[in-house]
Amino acid sequence: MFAFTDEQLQLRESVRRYLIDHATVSRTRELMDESAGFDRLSFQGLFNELGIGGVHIPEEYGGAGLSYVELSIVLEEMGRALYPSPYLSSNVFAANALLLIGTSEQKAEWLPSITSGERLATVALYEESNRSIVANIEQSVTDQSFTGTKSFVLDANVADVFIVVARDGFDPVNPLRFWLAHSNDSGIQTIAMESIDSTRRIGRVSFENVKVERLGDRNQDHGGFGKFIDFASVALANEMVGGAQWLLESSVEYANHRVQFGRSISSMQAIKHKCADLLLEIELAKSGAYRAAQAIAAADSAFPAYASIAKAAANDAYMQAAADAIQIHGGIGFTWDNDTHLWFKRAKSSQVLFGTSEFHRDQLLDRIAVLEAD
Amino acid sequence: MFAFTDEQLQLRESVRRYLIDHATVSRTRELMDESAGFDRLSFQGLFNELGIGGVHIPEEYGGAGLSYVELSIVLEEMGRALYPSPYLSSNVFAANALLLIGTSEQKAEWLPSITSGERLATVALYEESNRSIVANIEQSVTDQSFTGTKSFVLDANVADVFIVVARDGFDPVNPLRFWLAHSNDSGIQTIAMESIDSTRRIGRVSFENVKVERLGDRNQDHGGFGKFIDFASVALANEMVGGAQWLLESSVEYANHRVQFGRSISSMQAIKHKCADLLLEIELAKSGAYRAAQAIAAADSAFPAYASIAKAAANDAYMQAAADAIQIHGGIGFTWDNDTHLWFKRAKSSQVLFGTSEFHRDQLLDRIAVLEAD
Amino acid sequence: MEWTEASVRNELRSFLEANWDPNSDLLDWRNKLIDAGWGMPSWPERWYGRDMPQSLLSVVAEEFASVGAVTVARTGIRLLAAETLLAHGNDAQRERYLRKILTGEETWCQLFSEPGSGSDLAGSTTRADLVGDHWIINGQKVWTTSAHHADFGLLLARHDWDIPKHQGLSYFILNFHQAGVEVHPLRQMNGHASFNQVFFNDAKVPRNDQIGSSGDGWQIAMTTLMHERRNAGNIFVEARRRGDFEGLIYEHEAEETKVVLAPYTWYPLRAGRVDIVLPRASDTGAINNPAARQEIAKLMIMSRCAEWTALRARAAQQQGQPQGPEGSLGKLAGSNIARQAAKVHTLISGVDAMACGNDSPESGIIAEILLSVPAISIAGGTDEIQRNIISERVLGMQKEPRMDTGPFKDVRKN
Amino acid sequence: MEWTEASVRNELRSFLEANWDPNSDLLDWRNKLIDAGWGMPSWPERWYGRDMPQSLLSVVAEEFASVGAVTVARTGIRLLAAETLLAHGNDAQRERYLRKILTGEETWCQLFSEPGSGSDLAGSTTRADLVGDHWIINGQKVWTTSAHHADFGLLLARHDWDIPKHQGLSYFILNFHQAGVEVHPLRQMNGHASFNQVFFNDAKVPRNDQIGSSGDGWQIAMTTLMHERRNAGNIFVEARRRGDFEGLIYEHEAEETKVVLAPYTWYPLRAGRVDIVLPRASDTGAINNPAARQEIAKLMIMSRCAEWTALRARAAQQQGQPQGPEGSLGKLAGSNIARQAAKVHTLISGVDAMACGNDSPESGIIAEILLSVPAISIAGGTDEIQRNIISERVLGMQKEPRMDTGPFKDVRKN
Repeated sequence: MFAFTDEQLQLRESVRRYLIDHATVSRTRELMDESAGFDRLSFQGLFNELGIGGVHIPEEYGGAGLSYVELSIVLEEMGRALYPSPYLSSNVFAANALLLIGTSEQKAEWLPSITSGERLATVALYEESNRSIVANIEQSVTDQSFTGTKSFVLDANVADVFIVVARDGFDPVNPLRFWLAHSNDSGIQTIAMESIDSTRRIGRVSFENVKVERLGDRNQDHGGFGKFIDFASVALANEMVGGAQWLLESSVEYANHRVQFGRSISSMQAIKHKCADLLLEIELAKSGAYRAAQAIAAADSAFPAYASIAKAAANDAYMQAAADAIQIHGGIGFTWDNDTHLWFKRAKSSQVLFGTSEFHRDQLLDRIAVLEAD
Repeated sequence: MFAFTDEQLQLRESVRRYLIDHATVSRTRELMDESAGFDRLSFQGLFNELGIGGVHIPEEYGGAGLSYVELSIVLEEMGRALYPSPYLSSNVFAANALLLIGTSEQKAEWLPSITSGERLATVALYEESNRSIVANIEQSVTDQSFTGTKSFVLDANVADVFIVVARDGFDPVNPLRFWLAHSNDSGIQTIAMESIDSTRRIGRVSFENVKVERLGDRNQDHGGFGKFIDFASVALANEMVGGAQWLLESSVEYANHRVQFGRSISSMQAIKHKCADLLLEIELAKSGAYRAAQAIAAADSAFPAYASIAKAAANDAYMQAAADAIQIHGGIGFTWDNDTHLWFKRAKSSQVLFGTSEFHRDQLLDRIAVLEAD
Repeated sequence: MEWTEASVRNELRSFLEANWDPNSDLLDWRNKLIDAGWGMPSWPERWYGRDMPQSLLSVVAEEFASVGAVTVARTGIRLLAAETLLAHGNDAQRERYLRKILTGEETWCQLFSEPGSGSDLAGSTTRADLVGDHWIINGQKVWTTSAHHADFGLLLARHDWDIPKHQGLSYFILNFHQAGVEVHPLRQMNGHASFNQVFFNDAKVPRNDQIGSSGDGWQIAMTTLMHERRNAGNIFVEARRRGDFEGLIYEHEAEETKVVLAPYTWYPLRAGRVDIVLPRASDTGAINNPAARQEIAKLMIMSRCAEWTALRARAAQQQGQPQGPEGSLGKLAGSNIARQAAKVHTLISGVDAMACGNDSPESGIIAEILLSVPAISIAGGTDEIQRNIISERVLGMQKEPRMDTGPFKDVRKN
Repeated sequence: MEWTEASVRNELRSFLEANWDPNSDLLDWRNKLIDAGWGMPSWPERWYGRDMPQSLLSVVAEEFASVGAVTVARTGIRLLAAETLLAHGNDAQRERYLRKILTGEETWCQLFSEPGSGSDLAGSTTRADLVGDHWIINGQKVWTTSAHHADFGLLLARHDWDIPKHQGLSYFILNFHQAGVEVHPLRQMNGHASFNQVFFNDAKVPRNDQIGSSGDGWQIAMTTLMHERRNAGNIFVEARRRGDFEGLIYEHEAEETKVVLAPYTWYPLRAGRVDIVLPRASDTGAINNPAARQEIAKLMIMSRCAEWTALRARAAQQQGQPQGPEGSLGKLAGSNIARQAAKVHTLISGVDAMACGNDSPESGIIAEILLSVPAISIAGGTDEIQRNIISERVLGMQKEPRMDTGPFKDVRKN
């Protein structure tokens, strides 16, 4: 359970090799200035060459039928390479919403084209206010029509379909539901939001009397939202630990080559011990992220606690890695031409998406107390 | 305002010299095993030789009539020397309760003998339960009679008089009041509590139908308790920064003499940087403690915020100094014969008396928000 | 012969069936095990073993456990001595010492650390001078667990001061039963005295009790330390493995275990007793305090993730990757966890955290935790040393300039 | 003559009464000030000053402020150049450069840091080779504020590679108006380009523009840096001192100030903008979140205590104690505060913390803080260098073994 299989290691290797070839930092820097924000050619290669469009999606919907563990490997490599693409928003988040809540008709309608990369979907979640920790959603759908503005919608600029989170205006219990809206609806307007992380696009999407379709059966999706958020937190955590690892490696490499006062700075305890502490923090965060992914794959009931552990640990490790990496690089690490800041910005944007560490730690205590009581 | 006057520096120097002579660690180690827990002879010297029995107590009550700043200097030196004595409990805490709340008759009756060291007083505060953060006091006095048990009463073993904190059973608003009880009352029983810090005695005192006298006028002492606690926190903070400074100095001295791998460990960045960080933290904590003492002396309305700053900063700096000092000393620092643990234990016991850092930080925000709004 | 799981089970079952009796004498039984090679089955047949691969030892353990059979003496330092003798001793030494290690008749301790060489073990200044047929030992060792009841010690001492420090060390078997050896307990800040100081004043070691050759000391000590690290987590395993069976032999074994484990009783406290945090937080209501919740959660996250990291390392080993310096990562994690646990215990206890003794939280356990945790980041290699190891051996960063490479007599010392 | 507060006020008031006119030409007015010695009254009379003690300068400032009089050009690097010339230049250099520094007609920058020598300034590898009457300069400098509009630079370069590194450095005045000098802006991760890279390709410095003798470079650079540290806090003081007066001269001065201060606009963001934390916490409601309260309080405690520590240091100086390396303590505190501020801003903002630009919290200020804070623990000497200084110079701890004491050509370099 705590070791990857040979197949899993091969998957990691092939994704890494693909991204080394197709997701160079220089290409990423070009994409940062382009409107789509990702490379359609290399993105299509994920489906055509690598066949990872639906790692964890059942074969009947065109996926590879593997588990969340395999998905976590793919995501870690994408995080490591800082690969800009709508994979996370469409093939993971939106696909998960469909998998978790959709009816079999909806899955059959949407998952194959998402899995093949033909259509891009994204989840629209955050409202304009009440977003200091996680989305506190008050908007609702009435008569299959939705009006309201969502922000921090990942890859909104390229989405073919939005999966909107909103309450059911007719339901007295009024839980959170997911609703499908087509991006070509005339009531939808998408504006790009400026993100500190130019390698991942976000948008503000306004819906005005937009016709939406409920995801899932009326009485079936209770608790689906919480599970969706937990799955998303884990996916993000898996991506984040890959980025943290890249930062550590690049810092060690820089330190090994940088000479000051007639000696390598990598021989100085201030630098060495910082790297040792960072390695420990990243290894712990990796374990948290791996364990949570395994728990999803195994439908382990402890999963919600593990999800909080994974996201909180990844947040702290990635941010620490980002800050330390700049510090170890010194002045050069603060320049635009050095690559460190690209990962720093990804770390910061990931840290606040789907819950800060403080949020997850507080949540963990409710969840772990239940576990321990078992 | 931010510099000590020549007179204040002389006061510090004379207290330090006195304690170097009279409060050696070897003497302190002997006292740890004796029942009284302090040296009556050197304690009397504070009054007879140094004249610091009532540094901040008005001359009409036998004091020196100086300010809280001078008191803070004396306390810092006592903390530095780890001087075991009931000075803090009697000459500071109990005297402060009298000064803050007592009627002029009560002051005239009690302060001169406390100031001269003839009588020892102490404040009895903590109840058996509800003491996780600061005292949450529910006991009350009815018909001038008090029944209840107080714990963590400093120097209870030698006190001539207890100043009991309890509510007024007849008062509908029911605020916290201070009440005088003579230790020779037959309803009082004192049991020593074991403290991790053997240089400061604590006791559990049970009161059974003990006749008590209200401190202050019936309608005058509103808010007195809060002020008392804030004053006490600051006094403790001043003592604590002295102890922290001693730990840093002893660590640097040890590091300068300790050789490993053919070089002084004081030349290793791991040790040097730890000491540099510690110096910074201690200097900041000193500034907090000094500023709060000045604010008391100047009756500055910002004082409550400063009290919380002072105690929180002193807590964290002293505990950090204690942990770092042991680490820098290595194995030897964990032995009984090495002196470091004596200060470590004082740091730990002081940290939790009158509020942990978490308590004071939370409190600070209410207090500082008021300040900033000015 | 080639062992298989089935053949191990078969043979061992017949042996146990024929010989195991919970009311037999402990010494008799252990000698039987030793003779049959079932005490240390992975050892060579020549030396009380059966040449069995490590991977089958868990099968052996299962069979012993299923009938509740007691095994050879394994607790404490003794197995480090045995493994060192197996690796570097000569046959006469193995003959003399191995059996009585396994029977438990003779106990051992480790004489490496000195007051002047803690982090820098190779800086040992205990002298070994060869005079006639004896090495004459002078100097002082410290942090010696169980020296007060040891029969023998594994001694690292310096025979040559004119060559670089790692080269001038030799390794000896020191007999405690002699006039030149004095043992004094060393009291710790938490009140325990788990360690000793050992003073040598013209103590004698017969030439035959030198292990290896002069100058091999450092290399042999590394073998001992490798086994120490490998077994560090196993000290308590034996003790916990059974207890549902009755018989005289268990009482004798329990007495032995109690003595050997006495110095280690506070180790779980030193590690912070993470296990009692949540129950205490519930009992005291601290679990509803938002500031405390944050700190408790930080602790739980560190602690769980460290557990999983250890499991990942073990799984990697099981897949055939060699054990590497990642033990240092675990040790460093342990320090962080213990420190955070101390912080949380303090926060949960409030003013109660200053009380100790029976009339204090958890009958003094909390106080003992607070006074024991400072040891964890020092004992067995400080956090600073672990960070050096991690950065150099895992991350491949460079060493500091060395100031101790010349003849040892010229190296600066305490 | 012996200055007193009264004599300063008397003389200065008469001077200002007779000469100050808010509509006068900035250059004319400054030349008047320079001629009268009121521009830099602490300087020697021979060089535009009045030999006035430092302690009376605040009186001068008060008098200028009370009538709103503009003073000589003081912002940016120029005064470091002036002080260095005063201390180490020759009379011809002072004659040529000092006045135009004070009038503001010529601007300066500092050419010390190099890509390969950041923390290790003395490791400079920019070459200075004497050929005939000129030093020929080749190499590269970096982190040069305002190089893009500088007329002159204070240049540290190496003239001798065969002697130890500190001894082989010389100090020059470099004229930017020549073909061998190229300036390229250096873009930072926060989008600003406050610094420049400066490339020298056979750039020329006349022999007369060397300051001091060959080999004096490091010592002279120390003078420049001492003045930089001393004035670090004062960059903004001048700009804030007035603004309630009207007149043409203020507009001209404001233009000048704006250009000079442009590279520094993000410095308050780099420091974490502690001032906006409480208002934002109130506005967003985060002030009611207990976890956020803890972090905000930590920030406030650090920040207040650091302020008071700076005031203590200043008060000690006013009592006659010399300024020491405690500046390093302040710098280290500043790093800690900024990092904690970034943490708090993130916590308060939640998901909003990833947005930047006008349509984001505080119109992009929060994002800029988050992307600027990493610079504070690097610029002007890293935290690691500050900790070295504090431990060695304040605490008296020992230096690390040096690996760079031999001839510079043999020292390991990037």
